[in-house]
Amino acid sequence: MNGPGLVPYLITSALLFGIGVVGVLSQRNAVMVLMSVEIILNAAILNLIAFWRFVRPDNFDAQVFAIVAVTIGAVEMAAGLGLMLLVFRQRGSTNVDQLQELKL
Amino acid sequence: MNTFGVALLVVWSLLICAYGIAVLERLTALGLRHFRAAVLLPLAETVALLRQENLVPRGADRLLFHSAPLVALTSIALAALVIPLGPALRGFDPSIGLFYFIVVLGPFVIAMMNAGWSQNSPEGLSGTFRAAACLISYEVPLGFAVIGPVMAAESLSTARIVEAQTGLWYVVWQPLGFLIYAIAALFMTYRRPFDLPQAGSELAGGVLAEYTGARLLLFHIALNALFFLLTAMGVVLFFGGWQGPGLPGPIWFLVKTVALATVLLWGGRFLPRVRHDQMLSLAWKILLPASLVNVALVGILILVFPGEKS
Amino acid sequence: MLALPLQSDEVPPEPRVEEKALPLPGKQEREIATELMVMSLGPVQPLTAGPLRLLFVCDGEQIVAVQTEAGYAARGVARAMTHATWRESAALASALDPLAPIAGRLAYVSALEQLQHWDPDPSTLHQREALLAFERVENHVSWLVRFAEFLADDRLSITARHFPVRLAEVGAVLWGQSAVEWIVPQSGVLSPLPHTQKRMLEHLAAELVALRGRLEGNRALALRTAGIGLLAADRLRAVGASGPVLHASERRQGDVLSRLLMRLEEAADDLRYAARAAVMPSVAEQGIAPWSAPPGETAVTVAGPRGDIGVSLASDGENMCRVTWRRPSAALLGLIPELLTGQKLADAETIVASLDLAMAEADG
Amino acid sequence: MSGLIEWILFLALSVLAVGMAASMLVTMSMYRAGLALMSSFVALAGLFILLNADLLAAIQVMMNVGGMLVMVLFMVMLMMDPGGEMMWDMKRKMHMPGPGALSMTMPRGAPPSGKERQHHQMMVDMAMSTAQLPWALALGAASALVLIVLVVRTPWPFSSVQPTQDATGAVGTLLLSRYMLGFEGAAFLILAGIAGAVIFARRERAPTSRPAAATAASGTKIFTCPMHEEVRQSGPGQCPLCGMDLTPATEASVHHGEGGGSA
Repeated sequence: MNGPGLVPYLITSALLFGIGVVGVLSQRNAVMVLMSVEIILNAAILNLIAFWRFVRPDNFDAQVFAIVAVTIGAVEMAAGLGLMLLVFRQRGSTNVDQLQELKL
Repeated sequence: MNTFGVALLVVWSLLICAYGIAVLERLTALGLRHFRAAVLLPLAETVALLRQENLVPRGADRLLFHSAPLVALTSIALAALVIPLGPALRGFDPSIGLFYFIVVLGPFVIAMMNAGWSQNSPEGLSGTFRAAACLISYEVPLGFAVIGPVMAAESLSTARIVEAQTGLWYVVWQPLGFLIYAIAALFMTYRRPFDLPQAGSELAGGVLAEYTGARLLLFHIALNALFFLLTAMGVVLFFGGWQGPGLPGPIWFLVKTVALATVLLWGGRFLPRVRHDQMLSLAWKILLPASLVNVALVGILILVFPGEKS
Repeated sequence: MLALPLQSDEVPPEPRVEEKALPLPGKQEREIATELMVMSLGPVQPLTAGPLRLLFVCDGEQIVAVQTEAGYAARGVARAMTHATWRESAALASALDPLAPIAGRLAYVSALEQLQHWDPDPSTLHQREALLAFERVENHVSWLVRFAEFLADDRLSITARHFPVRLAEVGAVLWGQSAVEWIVPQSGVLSPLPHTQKRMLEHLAAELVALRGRLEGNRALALRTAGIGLLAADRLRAVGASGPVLHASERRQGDVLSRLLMRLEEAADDLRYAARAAVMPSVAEQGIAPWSAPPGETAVTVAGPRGDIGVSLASDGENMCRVTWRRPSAALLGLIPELLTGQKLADAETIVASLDLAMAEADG
Repeated sequence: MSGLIEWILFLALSVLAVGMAASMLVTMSMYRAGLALMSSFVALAGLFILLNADLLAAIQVMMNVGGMLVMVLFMVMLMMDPGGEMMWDMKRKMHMPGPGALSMTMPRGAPPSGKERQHHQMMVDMAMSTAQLPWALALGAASALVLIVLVVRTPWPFSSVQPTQDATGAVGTLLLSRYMLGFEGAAFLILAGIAGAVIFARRERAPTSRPAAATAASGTKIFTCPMHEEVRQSGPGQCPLCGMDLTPATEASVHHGEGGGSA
């Protein structure tokens, strides 16, 4: 019996992506939104690694790409949290429905 | 070799190491004259803690409160696997052993934060802030300090790093890296003079303020075992690991580790306790630039004396 | 343990809690605009000698308000003295501050002598001053031992620890076990000090000076103690503080480090003075009826280890009808809230300990 | 045989990863949400190991658990979660049905009047999600479904080759040769991120945050103590009775009724 192939991994990744979308669209706290974005990013990385393993295992470009993606995720989180801290200090809240100043 | 046996062995040796560190700590505090007291006091404290009631504070997050000491111990036990005690004596030797060591210790820090946060008391929360601030500050210099030996040995495997030091210990030509590593190790285990997250009567124990009984004992074991592991890794990285003339490898390893732990514990007692913001500025303004300088120096030395790395 | 001659209906006052609302900063002025934490410390804590409850309101690591609850050690000494005989009151006076029994007793005895219109001769005065100075030094060095524990500085702790031991050796030669018993109205105090002991005192003084010099140049110590807990001299005078805390603010910067150095400096001076004064011969003349006083009023202040301990007495011919103590720690106690507000929580311990409060004396 | 074990491991890890990601959105405490995210990441790292990408698994755990998550938890503690079980306690006291955060949804419609208003306001304050939750759920489910259908229906070009080379060495070589520019770019990005985060998080000491009383303090005003009305002096300072900062007399009398309100 063979182990799980490409498709099961991609399905897991799709489920994670869906959850991430729900979080980004519904969460009220900006930090939770950031965390949901991380889930989407991780779903993408899982995709990358699954494709690497099952389509081109002799070429390590995908892993390099995944490492850069993880790095960018961390930078995004750091900058986002810095921004949130600033907003929290100024407004006393990071709830996205209360930050409506850019709304038309 | 069966996995269960290895696990049991690791847990037992960690317990013994934690006890050894507890004895060493008391010896450095009380002096050699009180050898008997230093040997017996940790045992007496163990018995006392075991007899103590296991209290859970009101409003605590029970799941995290109960799991925190176990998570801490588990992550330490996993980290212990990659330390080479002798030429062929180690749990396993992945090609990224050192990286694995640092990675696996990550959940330990999370466990400490969970412990502080879950107990629902201002003391614990304040201690958690200090612990987290401390964590953010030591991790970067620690990472850079271990890069020195990795560059010299051209491998992340702990066994290879030890073998590469056959001629010359890395501490001889990377003293700065060792110093940074030692300070970061003291930071990480909340040893003096960096014990502010835990000490001070204003926080009544800080992160562990509300822990009593067996759980507190588990945390003490975890912290002591972690200190042993970090000194052991220091020996692997900078003092040639198990290598030495005459005696068998594991004995040399143990002797070196105990000596290093004694020096660290003893040296830390002669500085006044450092405040948390001073810890932060020490880490970011002094240790981090120093560790970058260390990396540059090591790189230059490797280029100038290509024979050294052997 | 002293049996207090309290009558059954005389209950020591309840611990006093300041009922006023704490002035808390608005959300805009805080470092972290989140919830405030309240931390309680004590009543039994190691920072002060005796019980004191401290409530810190913290904004993260910053203290924004402090409340103190004192009175746990209140015994009503002044009140009890009005119900006791003159001789019993001497014991009560020395119990005012159990850490400085000589100062309390000497203040009382001198006041009694003034009521009796008995002037001590200069050598008696000198010897009493020597005793006082010796007690100040003992208090300063034992404070130093405790303070080194808070800093977790073992080198200082090890150095400091042998001073009290050696002082106690000299003290035992001078006065036997209880120096307090030597202070009796209308009487000289002590036998001349052997020259070996005198040399030892001078040697200890030199060691204290050397220690101070070392600590002044110690940067690690300065990191933890310099620049925190600043007290202005004017403010201290306004609340009636005295002693090394005031001197530190007058002659140095007035932070925790300066208090530490000031204590060491004063301890060295006092030791030298005690060594000089204690070798004078005593004039042991006992007057008539030392434990009684004619009607009258008087007030005496002596320099205790934490500042000036004073007593004002009014006698109706048989007993004391009014006794008021001047308690140096009580003056400093009121300063704690303003002193700690705005400081870091991690520094609070050091700052409170640097004041060297004796709660028994502060509560009276 | 090894295939079966691989299937079991895969199923366990993916259920853990997906379940933990979902429970992140369901739990009420943001601290626990952070921990759930961490568990999801660790399970993903396990999946990476199943896919023979050990190096990436280690990097995943280190970056996400060691670094990023600590930032998140720190932030959460700093902002609102006071520690312990407070949210559950509130939920219990308010007798709210349903699991976790799903019971704390944003109430719909206009705020009612009268007695219900307070409860409505409280629900608005406590809600973990916005009123768009049903839309978000639908969109999330739809996108996941579309993806799954696409994944299943696409004929992927499989390769049966087993990766043999040591990934650490290969990736390192690639990073420092062909992808040097990307590597340096990522490093530059991190630097920019550090600078940006520092600038964002720096505390601005705006002059408006000072109490108006202090800036308006000039020598001509009469100052008084908030506690002791009888204390009056012509400049700022401290009260000789209680040591509190003196406030201008007019403002103090205005604010007296509020009890120590700052100007």
